Amino acid sequence: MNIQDIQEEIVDEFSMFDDWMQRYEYMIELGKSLPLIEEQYKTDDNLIKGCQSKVWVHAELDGDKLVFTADSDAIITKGIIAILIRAFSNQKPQDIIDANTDFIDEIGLKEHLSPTRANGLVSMIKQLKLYAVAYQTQLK
Amino acid sequence: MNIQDIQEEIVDEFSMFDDWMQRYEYMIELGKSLPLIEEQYKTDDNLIKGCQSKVWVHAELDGDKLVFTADSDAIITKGIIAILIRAFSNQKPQDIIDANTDFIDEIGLKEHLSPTRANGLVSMIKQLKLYAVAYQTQLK
Amino acid sequence: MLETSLDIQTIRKDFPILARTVHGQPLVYLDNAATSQTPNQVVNVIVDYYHRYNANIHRGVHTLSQEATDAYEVARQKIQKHFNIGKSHEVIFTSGTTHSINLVATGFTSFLKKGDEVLVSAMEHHSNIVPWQMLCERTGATLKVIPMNMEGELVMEKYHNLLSEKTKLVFCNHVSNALGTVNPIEEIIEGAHKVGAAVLIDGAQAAAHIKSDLQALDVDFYTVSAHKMCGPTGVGILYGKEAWLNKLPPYQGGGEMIAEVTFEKTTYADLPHKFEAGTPNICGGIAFGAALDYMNQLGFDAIAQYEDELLQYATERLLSIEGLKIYGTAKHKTSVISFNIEGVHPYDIGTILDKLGIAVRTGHHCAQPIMDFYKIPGTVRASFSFYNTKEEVDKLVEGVKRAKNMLL
Amino acid sequence: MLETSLDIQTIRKDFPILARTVHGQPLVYLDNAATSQTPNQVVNVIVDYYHRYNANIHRGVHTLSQEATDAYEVARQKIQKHFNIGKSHEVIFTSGTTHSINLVATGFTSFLKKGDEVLVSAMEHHSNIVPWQMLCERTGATLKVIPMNMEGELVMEKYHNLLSEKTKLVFCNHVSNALGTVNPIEEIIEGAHKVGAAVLIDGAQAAAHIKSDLQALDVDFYTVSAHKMCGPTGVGILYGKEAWLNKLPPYQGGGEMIAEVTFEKTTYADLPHKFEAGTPNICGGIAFGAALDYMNQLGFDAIAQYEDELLQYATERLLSIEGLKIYGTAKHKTSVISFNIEGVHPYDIGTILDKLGIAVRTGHHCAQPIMDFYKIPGTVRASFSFYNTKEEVDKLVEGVKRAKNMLL
Ligand SMILES: Cc1ncc(COP(=O)(O)O)c(C=O)c1O
Ligand SMILES: Cc1ncc(COP(=O)(O)O)c(C=O)c1O
Repeated sequence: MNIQDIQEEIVDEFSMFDDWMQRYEYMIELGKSLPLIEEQYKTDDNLIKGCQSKVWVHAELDGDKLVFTADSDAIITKGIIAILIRAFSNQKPQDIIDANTDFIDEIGLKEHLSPTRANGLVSMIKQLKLYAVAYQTQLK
Repeated sequence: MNIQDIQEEIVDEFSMFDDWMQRYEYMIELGKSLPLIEEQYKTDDNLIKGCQSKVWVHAELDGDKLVFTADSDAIITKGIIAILIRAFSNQKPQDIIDANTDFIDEIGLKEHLSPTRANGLVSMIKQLKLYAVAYQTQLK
Repeated sequence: MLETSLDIQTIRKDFPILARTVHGQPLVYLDNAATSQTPNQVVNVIVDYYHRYNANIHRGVHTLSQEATDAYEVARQKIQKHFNIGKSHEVIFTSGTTHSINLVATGFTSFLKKGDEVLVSAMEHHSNIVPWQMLCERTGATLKVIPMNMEGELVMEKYHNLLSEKTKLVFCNHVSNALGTVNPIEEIIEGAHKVGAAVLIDGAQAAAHIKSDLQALDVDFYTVSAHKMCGPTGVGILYGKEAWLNKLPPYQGGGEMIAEVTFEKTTYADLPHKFEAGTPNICGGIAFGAALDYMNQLGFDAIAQYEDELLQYATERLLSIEGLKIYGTAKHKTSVISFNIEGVHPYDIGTILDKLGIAVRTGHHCAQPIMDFYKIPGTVRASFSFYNTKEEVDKLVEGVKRAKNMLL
Repeated sequence: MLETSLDIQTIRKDFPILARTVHGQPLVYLDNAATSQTPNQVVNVIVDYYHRYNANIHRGVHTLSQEATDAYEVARQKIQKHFNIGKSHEVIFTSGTTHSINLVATGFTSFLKKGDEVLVSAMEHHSNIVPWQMLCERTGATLKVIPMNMEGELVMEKYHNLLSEKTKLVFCNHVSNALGTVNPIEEIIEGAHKVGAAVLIDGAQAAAHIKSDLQALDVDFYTVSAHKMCGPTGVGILYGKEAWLNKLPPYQGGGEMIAEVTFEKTTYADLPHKFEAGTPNICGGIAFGAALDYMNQLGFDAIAQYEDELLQYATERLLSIEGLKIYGTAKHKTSVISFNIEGVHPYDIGTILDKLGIAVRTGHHCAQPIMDFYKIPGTVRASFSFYNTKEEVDKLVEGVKRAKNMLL
């Protein structure tokens, strides 16, 4: 599936919930199932700044696709990054660079979209795209 | 005349005026007739702080009475100090120390009575009383 | 119902913000240690200032300037009276506690040398750590830490052992923002003075709860931020003993703080102007005075008594939640509760509580050394003010339970 | 009537203070260079802040804190856009121009050494003199003065002669508060950069009249106070080029300005936080943004054009009074007129004008070196804003005549 399709799938899933509690519970579920980053990659270099909780993201190429793994010490943050990774992992760097992120808004996480938000959703997206740019250059 | 009598006299004089303009014009008159301080006493020591204009006051004993002379580079300030000197000069230090200054209010200069006022009326009164205290000790 | 002589429901009407909703829920504002809310009585003073006598102060001959100056100086006198300060020029207006502390720390640069010691408590806010670290770096003096115990109390025995004739300065907050501990500042001040050291007490957290008599305390410096005691943002004070303020060099250069300026030489103005360079937060200073009026009219005894009831009630209720641990269990506390739930990150709890309309602070509360001491990333901090209610405590407790269920 | 696209009578309704009386006379407020008045649009933003989303900013997970943070950062972006600043983190919130200048002057301490030269113009405000004197005292650098002529214009030839590879810094105001002169800052900046010197332009007086493009100017530092441009007291900004701000050490220590604190070592946060220690004037910053909105909605071109009409008209009318002398007759001026009447002390004129409801400033205007240059104790200064009218100018002229008659 391409990024657009996955995002639509996520939006569909979230649209089944009536209230924020169900949405957050689902997000926490997703967080718990996050493909965990290997301990060796939990370095300061992989730490995303601007979050109240710690978030590590690691990226590596698998053929021409970029694979993300991540972790966080806070479970809601982990849920958010899990959603991002589901949308962006296993995709071509160029597609990641080009992807828009409106689906965040549509699944009811709009409040997290402020650049000053302590959970750093915006920083996370930026970091994923930065990885994509870096590996894109490498691929060429 | 004692200080109280002089103050009443001043209040009487000012009560003849209908508006501030006449009062100020009279004050300016008084300023022009101020017994001028001798040039040699226009020192930094005799300068009163806290005024926008410069005010010098000099005091000396004449028998058991204190005589003030003063000057200012602004004429309204000079008028104010002239009124003060008329009330306090040629009086015994103890009487100067004890004198109240309500007449300032009664002659319509209340607005000048704020301690933060740039013309320093309050500083002037303080200074005259300080001189009185100093000479009072000297007399004893 | 808790016992109090205050009419809390009427008081709450002074704070329109308390009637708002967050995510569709009535706001429960429990972040008072970060910033307290501002009553109408203070906001009205701000509006009145701009509608009627906004002007630059000092040296103005016109009426507006005079009225603004008088109001500003009356505010200074209110502060003087409130803290029982000897002279009004010992009250220096600043932009807040951080500014106040930096003023003193910078001023001490020329008074310290290598070998001198500076004591700072283990439970300080970054604002009361970093300036002294910078000072020690500049001067070669050594920063020593007065340790704390697991309850979040200073170990006074160790404090007295640290004191020596090398000690030049001691810094400590009156109340810890992260733990709520009320420190024994009388003993700290007395001990420091015995070895000839000066003491700065950071009163940022204390001032909303404790009305201090600074002359009786004999403290050398005391700092306050208006925004933590019903006042506006951007203003605070430094209290300093006259002798110290005369000794310290000016901090900032500018208008008002000088007596005479030529390009060759500048002489400085008298106190308090020496430390008040530039156009100050005039409206803020005046509104700060109004905030003190407001709180004094309620009465600090009544406030402290009621807040203590809230604290006791909330502590008891929160401790009934399994796995909940409170950090800061000193005998003498203000109405601050820092806590965590085993296995849960404070950020997660804060996020769920926010969804329920409950505002708490999470994180290190600008006191990382305390977090390092307890080996935790941070805490959830609920801090209560006199306008909070028992019902709001109940909502907090229910909220924490709900968060726990969702997160574990 | 003067020509303008602005509807002055409607604009005046935004400023309730303009409808008040002083000593029974309608207020004529001509002290705008000291502090400008604040329109309802800005006061309403202040009230709304306290009524709806007052909270401490940054790192707060709750909605109020988030809303306050967003509003504060939006204000920063408005300032960025207004002055065409490259990056929003090049906008540092301060408590005003004096604070901004001191931040830079203190920061340069470790960059200067004996033999280095610092140039400052002859027509500076004390806020732009004293900090550099203090800097030169600390470092042994030499302060040199760019002279001015009798018209109150900088002698640019002399400036270019003063520049050398020894020059490390140049400081100059964009507009002189005492004279109204608009200085040729493009030329000043270009000249300084040719010898590798950094330039700080004090924009306190300019910002209410001239919308500067700071990227086009290529200036290193620029300072502004909100209270002089329809904003609240207690807030301003420092603009600094990113490279300079990264190089300068932090000014104050405290919360927000650090990344990591232990008692052993502290690392500093990124821009702009590195320079924004402690709780800032949150409400003030937000209201500053609203003030820029207000002025931009009127339009700076329209404001400048109308103020210039007022200036020309007032200058002409005042000069018709015998014995009246204007200080500051530069070709390029903002709407400031400093004057004296032969044989009369400025304080006396100011006092009589106040009795007539007319607010002007008298004295040295925190620019003693200018007064020394003209060998006068001070001046009467009338400064006009876009909400002033031709009729108010007429009242000023009549008032001055009346004062003259009374005083001479
Ligand atoms: C040219 C100039 N520089 C600096 C200042 C100082 O500004 P503030 O008092 O707002 O810090 C002023 C204000 O009078 C000024 O006119
Ligand atoms: C104990 C303590 N000290 C200092 C500060 C800093 O105060 P401000 O941010 O108002 O400068 C705070 C505020 O959080 C505090 O709680």
